[in-house]
Amino acid sequence: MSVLIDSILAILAVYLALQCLLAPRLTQTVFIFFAFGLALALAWVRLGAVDVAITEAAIASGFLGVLFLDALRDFSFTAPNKRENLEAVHDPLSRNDTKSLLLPRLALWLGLGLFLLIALEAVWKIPDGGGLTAAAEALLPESGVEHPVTAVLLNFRAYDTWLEIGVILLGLLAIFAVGGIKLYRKPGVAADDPLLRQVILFFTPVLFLFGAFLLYFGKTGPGGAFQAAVLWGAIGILLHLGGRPVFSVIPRWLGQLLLTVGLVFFLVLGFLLMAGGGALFEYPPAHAGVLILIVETLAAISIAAALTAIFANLNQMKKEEPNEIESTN
Amino acid sequence: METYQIYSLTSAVLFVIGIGGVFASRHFIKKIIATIIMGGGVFLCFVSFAERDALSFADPVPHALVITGIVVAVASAAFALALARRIYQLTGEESFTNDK
Amino acid sequence: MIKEVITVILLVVGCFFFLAGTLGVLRFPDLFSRLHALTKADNLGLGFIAAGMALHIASPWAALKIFSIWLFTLLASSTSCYLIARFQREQEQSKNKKERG
Amino acid sequence: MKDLPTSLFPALLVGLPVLFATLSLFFRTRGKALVGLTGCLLTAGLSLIAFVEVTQRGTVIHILGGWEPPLGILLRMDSLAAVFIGMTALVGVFISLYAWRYFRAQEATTGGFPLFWPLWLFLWAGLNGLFLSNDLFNLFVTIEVIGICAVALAVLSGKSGALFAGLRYLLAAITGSMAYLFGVALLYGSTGTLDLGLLGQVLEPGTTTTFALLVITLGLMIKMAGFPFHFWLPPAHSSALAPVSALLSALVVKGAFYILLRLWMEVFGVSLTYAAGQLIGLAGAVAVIWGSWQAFMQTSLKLIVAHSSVAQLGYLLMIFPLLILAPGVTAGSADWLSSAWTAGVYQVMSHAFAKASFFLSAGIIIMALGHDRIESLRDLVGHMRITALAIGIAGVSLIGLPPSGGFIAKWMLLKGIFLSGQWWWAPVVLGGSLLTAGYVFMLLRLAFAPAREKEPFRPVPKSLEVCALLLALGSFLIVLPADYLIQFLESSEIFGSGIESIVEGGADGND
Repeated sequence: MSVLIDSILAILAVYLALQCLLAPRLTQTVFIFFAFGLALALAWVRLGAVDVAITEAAIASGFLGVLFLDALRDFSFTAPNKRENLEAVHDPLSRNDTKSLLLPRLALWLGLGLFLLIALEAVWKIPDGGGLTAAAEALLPESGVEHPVTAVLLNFRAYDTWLEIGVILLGLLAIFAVGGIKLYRKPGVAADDPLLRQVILFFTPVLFLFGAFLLYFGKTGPGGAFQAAVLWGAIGILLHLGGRPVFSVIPRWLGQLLLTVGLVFFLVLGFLLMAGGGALFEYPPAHAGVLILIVETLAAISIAAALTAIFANLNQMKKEEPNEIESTN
Repeated sequence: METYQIYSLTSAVLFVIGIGGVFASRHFIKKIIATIIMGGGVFLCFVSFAERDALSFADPVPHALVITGIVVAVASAAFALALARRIYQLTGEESFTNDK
Repeated sequence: MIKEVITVILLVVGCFFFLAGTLGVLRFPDLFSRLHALTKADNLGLGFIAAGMALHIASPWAALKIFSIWLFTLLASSTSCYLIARFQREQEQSKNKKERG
Repeated sequence: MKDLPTSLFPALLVGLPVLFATLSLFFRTRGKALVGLTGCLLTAGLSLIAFVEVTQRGTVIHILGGWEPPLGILLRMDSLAAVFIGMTALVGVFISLYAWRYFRAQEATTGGFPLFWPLWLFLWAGLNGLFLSNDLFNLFVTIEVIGICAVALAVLSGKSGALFAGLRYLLAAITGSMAYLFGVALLYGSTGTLDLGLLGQVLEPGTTTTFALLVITLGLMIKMAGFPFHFWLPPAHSSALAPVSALLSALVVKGAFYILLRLWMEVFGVSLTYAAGQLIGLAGAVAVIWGSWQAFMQTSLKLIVAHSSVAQLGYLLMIFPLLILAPGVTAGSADWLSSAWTAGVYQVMSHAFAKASFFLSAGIIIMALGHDRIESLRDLVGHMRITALAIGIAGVSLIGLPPSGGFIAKWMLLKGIFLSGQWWWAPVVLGGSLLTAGYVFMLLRLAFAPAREKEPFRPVPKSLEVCALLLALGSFLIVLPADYLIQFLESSEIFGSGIESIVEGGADGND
């Protein structure tokens, strides 16, 4: 029975991935992408990875899907007749004539088929490495938290997590570098629709509470900084869509503080611990729980701010209005 | 067949679909989505091994790696999307075909 | 025993509504009736499934959580349905204006 | 590895640039540049102190969080990492100084590109993290940091050409890192560890290992623009701003090469075959000839320099066939290993200095002329003596004439080739040098030619020219401590090692 469910789920994921890339219209691609993300999230749950499922559903499918959806307004949604020419596929990331490409295309598909066969054999014949479950279980009491995934993320491999928070900030900086963005624009008109306004007003505290819940219970069960951050980021996105862009309301320095506080506090705490004679991110076991909670809270704030800012910036890149003001940053 | 094997085989298929998509699709957004599908395959691979190595709980290390990996992949995809939208804003191009 | 039977019945009814909603999305002719099918039938289906699960788990906290899931989905889907419908109306109106003027 | 002396420097080398990068975000244009430059200078100073520390104490480690591998992550600074970090510091500090003056000079028209500073500091942190990392997954995170920074820097000018090139670069980079990560997943699944040292001990040959080797190599080849995957490099490098082009070609592509070298030599020894080495060497050889020829055919200076990068990276790949020994040869009897390693390290260093200098000079010329078509280089010597000198010196190092760093690299490579008996690589090395000489002398001939008409050479700050010249001189000065440097490098375990092939030879097919 369980094999059946898993097989159906696996086939569904593959089917959706193929459909996503083969769909003739971009709108379909994006909506199938949402479905693909949900199928993957179900697969994570089946594999016992609830944390990953929440992250996948929230960030990879949810947040990224929203970005793609927002992009649709620009690309083909406004011009539905602009179809993707399916016949002239194959573009090896380089400029190319679309004509007379039968041979390279054939070679590409043959190569991919061969590659797939080797890949399947490689994952089929994989020797059992044993993993690190036992090691993690043995050291879990010293980590200050009870949930093993949180222990790995925030303590055993805190360095990776710190870099990852940096990568999100970096993603935002990179989007600034693209140009044509005016982040600190004047507050727009508030949503003209009473229903929308009420719903945003209702959801803001609910999302905040639920984020805080996930953050706090990350200590003992699935949840944590990243999942909470997406919910808090959703508040920012909702407010932005409702005509209250957060970053134009708060002063500039506060915005920058919100964006960087997680990364900087994480690092400075690490440096302080180092000055105290330990290694970077070496939390004393007695205080590890509290320190990790503080780090997680600030990290969640920073990530939420970064996600909001990423959405707000991408949201302004419309074809209709070419950039009038260069990035003020 | 064990549960994890179903998913690890799927992961290889998704990975290859993703590669094919990056090379063969033309629209920027499809290329970006193809990289996400590739990533999905890779992460599925990690998590399927975590399920195999479960004792009293599933191996937490791959879970943590995958969470990190998803966030990193999303950050780069958002950046790629920004590039694509900016190109469209400046030139009206949606793919590499007419790029000089 | 009776509890299990009721659970199963609730789940089956929920699935039926989901199926009906999905069929509606696929088969109905225009956006408004599709939205109707999607939000009404699916929310009803979700409600039945939530009720079935709450009965199955039979703990007041879990029941509360499941109920709030249903409530939030209800709110979110009705709002988004409203927004999509409004967008469509505005599009049609502006189209009509263009055709007239 | 756990009993090696610990040191705080590895952690500081990653943390300090990030601290300054975030600090600089709080300032506006001028302040950002100032804070950024301060951060660069401090990081460079710290790198050099850390380098000295390694020369004194040998390999040092830093166990992050106090959790030992395999559960935790370990930073390791051996002499190879120290040399790469020192090189990054030296090249980086000159490029930073140049960038500061360059952006100041253009501030009125362009806004001074203040975002350059946080991005460059993040890039620096990523590079340091990469050189120090001893963990497969952490390497993935660092290459992603580097990749995002590199693309963001490359599109900083905001022109549509740069954006196209940047998007192509980014897609290639993401594809490469995902392929790499797939290999990591398979390795973790089959061994249960991510630590390079432990992996090298427990990894067993088999289909999975070979496939992991294949995807990791492919992924890193995309990242370092190895031959069939070089398509993204010339447009991205040539359309970026001058200091950025210098950073990208001098430092960024070396990161992927460094990982490739480490993984091949430390981890994948069990499943590498002689044929695999030959194959990757072939990719390098094709890159040398193809890149040099393409460079020869270009008509704008930055495109010449960018295509020349493809060729120079090809030389790096050509050391692999020398390091993977033919069946029956033991590492003890192979006396060319040290030469091959020296060739690799010197090629990395001399290319970093020379190519950075070349791109900075190109930036100066664009600043003076408004474009970089090479026919306008006529009478460059008359107008900008220092820049012409810098181009000449850097060109000589690229060709590999004595007494430049490039000469040591190519000489050692040839020595290794002949000692190992793999003579078929020799014509490639010589041919590549000849073609390089072709385009360098073409540039120099134009630089000395009398001007046809009065080209409007606008005045350029002298300090910019001096920066470019100092970098070019650097590619010669690295020859002086050669003996000492090689002796120092030999203190690391990896330097001078070779891989003894498995006799029966399994499935292979790299690249």
